[in-house]
Amino acid sequence: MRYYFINQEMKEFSLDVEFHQNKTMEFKYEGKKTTLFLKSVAGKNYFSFDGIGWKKLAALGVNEVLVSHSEMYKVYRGFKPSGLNKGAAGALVTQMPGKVVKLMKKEGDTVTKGETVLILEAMKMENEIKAGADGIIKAINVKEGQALDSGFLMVEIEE
Amino acid sequence: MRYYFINQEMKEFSLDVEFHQNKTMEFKYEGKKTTLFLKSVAGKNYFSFDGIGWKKLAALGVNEVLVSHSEMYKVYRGFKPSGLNKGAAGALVTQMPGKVVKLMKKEGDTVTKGETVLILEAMKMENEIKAGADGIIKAINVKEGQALDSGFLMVEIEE
Amino acid sequence: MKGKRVLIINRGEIAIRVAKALNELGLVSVGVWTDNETEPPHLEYCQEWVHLVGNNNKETYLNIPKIMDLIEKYKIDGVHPGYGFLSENREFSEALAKKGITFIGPNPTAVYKMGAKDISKQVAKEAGVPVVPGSTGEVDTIEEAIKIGNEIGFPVLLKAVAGGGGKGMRPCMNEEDVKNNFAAVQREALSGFGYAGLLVEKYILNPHHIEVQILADKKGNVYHVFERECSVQRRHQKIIEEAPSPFIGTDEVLRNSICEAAVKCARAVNYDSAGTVEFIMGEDKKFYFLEMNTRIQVEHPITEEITGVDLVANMIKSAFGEPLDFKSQDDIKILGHAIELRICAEDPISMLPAPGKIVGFETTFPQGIRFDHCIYPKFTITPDFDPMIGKLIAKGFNREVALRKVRNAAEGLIIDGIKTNIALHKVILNEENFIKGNYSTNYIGTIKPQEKVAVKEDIKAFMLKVAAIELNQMGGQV
Amino acid sequence: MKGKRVLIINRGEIAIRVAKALNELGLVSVGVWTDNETEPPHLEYCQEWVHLVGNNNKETYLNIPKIMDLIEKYKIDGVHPGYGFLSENREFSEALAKKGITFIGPNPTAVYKMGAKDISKQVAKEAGVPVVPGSTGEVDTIEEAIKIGNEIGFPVLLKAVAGGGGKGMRPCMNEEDVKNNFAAVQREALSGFGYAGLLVEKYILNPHHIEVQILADKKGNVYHVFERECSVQRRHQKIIEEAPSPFIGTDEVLRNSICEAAVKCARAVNYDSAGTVEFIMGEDKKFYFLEMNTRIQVEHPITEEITGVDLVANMIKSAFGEPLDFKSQDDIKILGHAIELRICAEDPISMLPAPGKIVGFETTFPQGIRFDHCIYPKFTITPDFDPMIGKLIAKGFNREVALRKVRNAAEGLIIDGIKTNIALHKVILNEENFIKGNYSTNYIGTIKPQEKVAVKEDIKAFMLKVAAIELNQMGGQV
Repeated sequence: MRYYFINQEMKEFSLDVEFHQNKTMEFKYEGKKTTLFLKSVAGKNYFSFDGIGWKKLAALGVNEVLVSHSEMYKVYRGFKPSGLNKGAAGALVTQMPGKVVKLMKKEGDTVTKGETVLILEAMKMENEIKAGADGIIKAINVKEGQALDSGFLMVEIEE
Repeated sequence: MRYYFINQEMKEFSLDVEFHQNKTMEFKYEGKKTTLFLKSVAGKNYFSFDGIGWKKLAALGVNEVLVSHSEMYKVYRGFKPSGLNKGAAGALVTQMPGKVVKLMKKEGDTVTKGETVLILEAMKMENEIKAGADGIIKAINVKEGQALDSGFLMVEIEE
Repeated sequence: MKGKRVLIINRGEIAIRVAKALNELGLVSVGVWTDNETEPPHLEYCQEWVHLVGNNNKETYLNIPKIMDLIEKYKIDGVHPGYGFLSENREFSEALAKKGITFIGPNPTAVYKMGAKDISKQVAKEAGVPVVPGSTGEVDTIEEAIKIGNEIGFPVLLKAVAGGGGKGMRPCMNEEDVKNNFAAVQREALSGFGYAGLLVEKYILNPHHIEVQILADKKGNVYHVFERECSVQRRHQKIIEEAPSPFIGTDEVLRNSICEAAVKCARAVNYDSAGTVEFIMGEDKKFYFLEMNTRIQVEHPITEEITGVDLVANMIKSAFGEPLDFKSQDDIKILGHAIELRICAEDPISMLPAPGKIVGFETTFPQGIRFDHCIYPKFTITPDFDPMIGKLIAKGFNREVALRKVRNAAEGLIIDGIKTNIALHKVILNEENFIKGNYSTNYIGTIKPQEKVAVKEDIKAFMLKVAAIELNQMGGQV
Repeated sequence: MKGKRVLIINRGEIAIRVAKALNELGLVSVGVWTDNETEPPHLEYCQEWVHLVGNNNKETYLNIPKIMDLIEKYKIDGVHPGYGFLSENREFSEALAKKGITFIGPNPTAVYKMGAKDISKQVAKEAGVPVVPGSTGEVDTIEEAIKIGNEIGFPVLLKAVAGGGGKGMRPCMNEEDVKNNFAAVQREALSGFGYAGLLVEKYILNPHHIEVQILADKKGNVYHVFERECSVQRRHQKIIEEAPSPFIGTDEVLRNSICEAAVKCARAVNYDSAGTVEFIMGEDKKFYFLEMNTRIQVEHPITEEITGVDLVANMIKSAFGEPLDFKSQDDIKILGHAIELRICAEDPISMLPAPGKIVGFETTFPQGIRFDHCIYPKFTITPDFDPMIGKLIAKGFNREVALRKVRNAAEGLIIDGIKTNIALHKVILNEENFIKGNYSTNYIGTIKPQEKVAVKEDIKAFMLKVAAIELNQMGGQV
C-alpha cells in the first residue's frame, strides 16, 4: 500500500507500507526500510520502533490530514490525486475558516503586493488579507459577511 | 423483548422492553410502564427518565451480570433458562474464585452445622468454609491446591 | 442554597468547572446546548440540559431576552455566566436582579463601575491606587485619540471599553497606527462584546501583567487570594500564567502592597464576589491599576492550586449569601507554585487561529497535573468560539518542580488532527529567560520562541499517521 | 540521575504512580508484564516493557533470581519495588546492593532492622519511643504464644514478622483463638510475604492507628511529612485514611511529639528513604510505636495533597543521592485536608473479596479529586492480586470541604460488572461519627456501617442494564 502526503505548497512525501500478521508494519521510504511494532494493551494502542520502548498511538486515523509541527498535509491512501492546483501568489486562498468582514477592493482594481484586499474575521480576530503580487483583480469570489471554509479561493489577481 | 434477572438465591425479576426509533425505551414491569430516554453526546451515552435530567450510562453491557448493591444477577435476554439448581444448605459452592488450601474432612465424615470443612484462599485471604447443615459428607469434588471458579460445587453433605 | 436551580450561560471548560462546583454544593446544574454546538462536552457535568436556540453567539450566549425566557420556563433560581459572553454585562445582571434571580457574580453597580474603564480608573484613583495615564472617558474619533496620544505621549494603546482578556486592544506607536487601527478595534469591540466604545491609554514598555484574585461575600468581607503573573502574552492575550509571580518573588512587602491595593479597589465598589484586579508593573516594580475583571478568570486554577481555596465554589456560596470557607485573611496561605498553559487551536509559529476537527486525543501526565478542558476525540473547533480548548495546570512544591511537571505534561499531551500551540509551549518551557522567570509582556515579541518551534520534517510522524489509519481500517485494535 | 534505567517490580496503581515520577525526573521507566496479567494497564506509563515470565507471584513479583536476570539482561540501573511483594525484603535489597544496583528504598540494614518486628521494637525502645508490650522475639509454637498471652494479658494479636498493611494479622481473645489461628497466620505469612515467622503483642482497645510519613536522604537528613489517621479498617486493613488526623486535631504539641518520635525511630536505623512509622494511640492520646514500613505506603497521596511534597519523586531523588525538594523541616507545612477511599473489588456488606470483570467505568468528579487507579473497561480482577483497584482522594481547604468533595466524587464513580465497596464508603461518608471525625479502629466493628448499605432493589438499575445491553447491540451509540 502506498501513501501520499501533500501540503498546501505541494510539498510531497510518499511512503510504502506492508502490514504483517505479527503486528509489525514494514515501511519503505527513499529506499530505506523501517519496522514499526504495534500492540494493543488494556484498550489502548501503542507503537515501537525497536520492540522495547513503547509510546501511545493517539490518532484515531479517521481523518485524511496530518498536522506535522505547523504544516498540514492531506493524506491519500493508495492513490495520488490529479490536478491539485497550487495557490499562486495572485490567488488569495483562506488558510482557515472565517467570515469576510470588509472588501477593500473591487474587481478590475489595480493592487500592489502587500496591499490589503479584504479583511477576514476568524475566531473574533481580524486578519488583513494582502495581495501576494502586483496586478489587477480578475475575480472576487466572496461578498461581505460571507462565511468561508479553509482552502477557499477568495480573490484572483492577474499579474 | 423480555429480559430475565435471576440471582443465586433464584430471586427473579423480568422486564419487557421496546426500543423506539426516537431514542426512547418503553419498559413494562409488573404492569407499570416506564419510559427511558437515551442520548449520545460527545461520544458518551446518557439516560433520562424525564427527558430533562440526564446521567451517564456507564455500562458497556457486554456482560451478562448485573450487580445491584451487593447482589449479582445473571441477565438473560429474550429467554429464561431451565433447571438452575439452588445451592442447598448441604451444598458448599464457591462464592468467589479461589484456591483450596486445606481439606479438614474426607468423604464419609460426619459434620455438624458450622464446622469447618475446608479452607479456601482467595486474594491472599484464608476463608473457612463451614458446613451449612449437620450430616455426612457425600462427596468432595476438590483436592488441596486446586484453583476454583465462582459457583463451583466443592462439597455435598447428606442431611 | 441546596437544591437551587442554576443555569450556566457558557460552554467549554468553564461551563464544566462551574457545573462541577454546583453539583458538589448540592445545587442543580442546568447546561445549555445551541444549534451551532449540538453536542457540547460540558453537558457531561450538567444535571439538566436545555436547548438555547440559535446559530451564533448573538442569538444564543449574548441574547438576554432569550436567556430570560429560558430562566422563566425552567424555573431557574440563579445564573452563572462563566467568563466572556454576558459575564460582565450590566444590563444582564440588572435584568436578573429585577426578576429576583441570583446572579453568581458581583452586584450590578460593581459590574457597571468596573466595566466602564473610565469610571473604574476614577474609582481606583479615589481609592488611592495609581492608574496608567490615559483618556478620562470614551474616545469617539480618530482625531481625539491622536490628540490624547500626543498629550500623554506615544506609544498608546487603543482598547475596547467593554473588552477584556486582551481582546479588542491594539498598541499604536504613532498617529499613523491610530488611523489604521481605530475602526478595526471598534469593529472587534462590537462583534466581541456588543459595544464599540474605545479608550486610549499610555503604553508602558517591558511591563509585567500581574493580577490579584479577589474573593468577597455579601456581608462586606473582602479578601485577596494573592497574585498571578500573566506576562507571557501574544496579541495581548495570556498564554502562560503562574502563581505566585516570580517577578515579585520573595518581596513580601511588594506582594502585600499590590494585594492590599487590589482589596482597596474591590472595597471601593462594595465588591461581593470573585473578581480580579489587573495591574501593570514596570521594571521599577511600580504598579498601576489596569482594570478589574468582575468575573471568574480563565486562569483562576493556578490560584486554587497554590492556596487550596476553591474559588468557583466560594463564588457560588457568596452569591447565595453563604459563609466562605475561611474567616480571616490570615487563613489564606500560599503553598507551592503553579503554572498554567493555555492550549489553543492555533498555528504554533504564526499563532493564528486554526480551527478543525480533533481526531486523536491522549494524555500521559505526571502526578500533580490538572487539565481543565473540553476536548474529546472527534471534537470540532469552529470559528464561532474562542480557540482556547484547554488549560494545562501543574502544581509543584516550588517553581522548579512545577516547571519540571508542566514540561513533562506538555510532552504527554497529544492532540491530533488540528494545529495547536503545544509545540510553542514546549519551546518556552525550555527557554532560559522563562526558566529564570525573567520575562515581561514583550517576551513573545522580543525572545520570539515561536521561531524556535521545530520545523524539521520527521518521517516517523508520517509513519505513525499511516499506522493509525491502517489500524483504523482493521477495527482500531491489533 | 537523568537517563538511569529503573525497573518497576510491581503492578497496578502503584506501578503507574512510580512510572509517572520516573518519567517526570527524566529516568527511563521499565515496566513488567506477567503471564497471569498480559495486558497490565500500568504499561501505559512505562517507557519500556519487559516480560516477567510466570503465572503466579512466587514465579514473578516474588522471584528474586528471575528478577536479577532481567536486571542484568536489560541493563537496569535501579529498581523500585512499590509496596508489598519485595518492597521490604532484605535478601532482595542485599542482592541488588551486591550487584551495585540502586534500590529505591532504604539501606538493607534499615530494611532488616525495621522488617524484623522484634528488632524494630528494640530499636524504638532504645530511641526512647514507647512500644506496645509483647513478645521480644519470634514465636515458633502455639504453646509459646499462649504463654506470652498470659504474661501480657489477653486479648493479643498474632502477626507475621514479615507482614504489613494489616495482612497476616489476627486478634486472639483467648488461648482457644491462638490454637485456632496460629497455623493459618503462618500460612498467610508464608504465601503473602515468603516468610512464616510470627509475633505476639498486646491488643489495645479502641485504638487509633496514626502513622507518620518520613522522608530522608543519603546524607543523614531525616524529615517528617506529618501524620495520617488510618483508623477506618476492616480485617486490620485500612479502607479510609485522612490527613491531618482529626483525633490529633489542633493539638500541635501532640502532633509535634508523635512526628518527632517517628523521626527518632528513623534516625535510629540511619533511615535514608521514604518510609512510614506506624503508631497505635489510645483514647488517652498516649501513643506506642507499632512498626515502621520501609517503603512507599498505599496512602501516601493524602500526605502529598496536604503538603505539596511529591513523596515518590523525592524517594527516587534520595535513592540516587540527589537533594530533596526542601532544605529544612520548616519548609514542610500542612495546607488543607485530604481524605482517601480505598476502592476494592469486594462485597460492600460482607467486605469479602469479589473478583470479576469490569464492564463499565465512568467518573464524574468535582474539582480537587485525585484518582490513583488501574481500572479500565474490561479489566478483569483476578484472585492472584490485591482486591484494591483504586484510591479516590479528595483535597479540600478544610475537612468539611474535603468531605463534601469526596462524597460527591463517590457518587460520581461508576464501576459496573463487579461488586465494589463504593456503596459502603457512601454510608460511612454520611455517618455522624465519621463526619465528626470521632472513630477508632473498632469503627467498622462497632458502628457497622456495612449493615446500612441499601439492599432495597431499585428496578431502575435493571432498566439501565437493559438499556446498556440494547445500546451495545446497536453499536454503542444512539
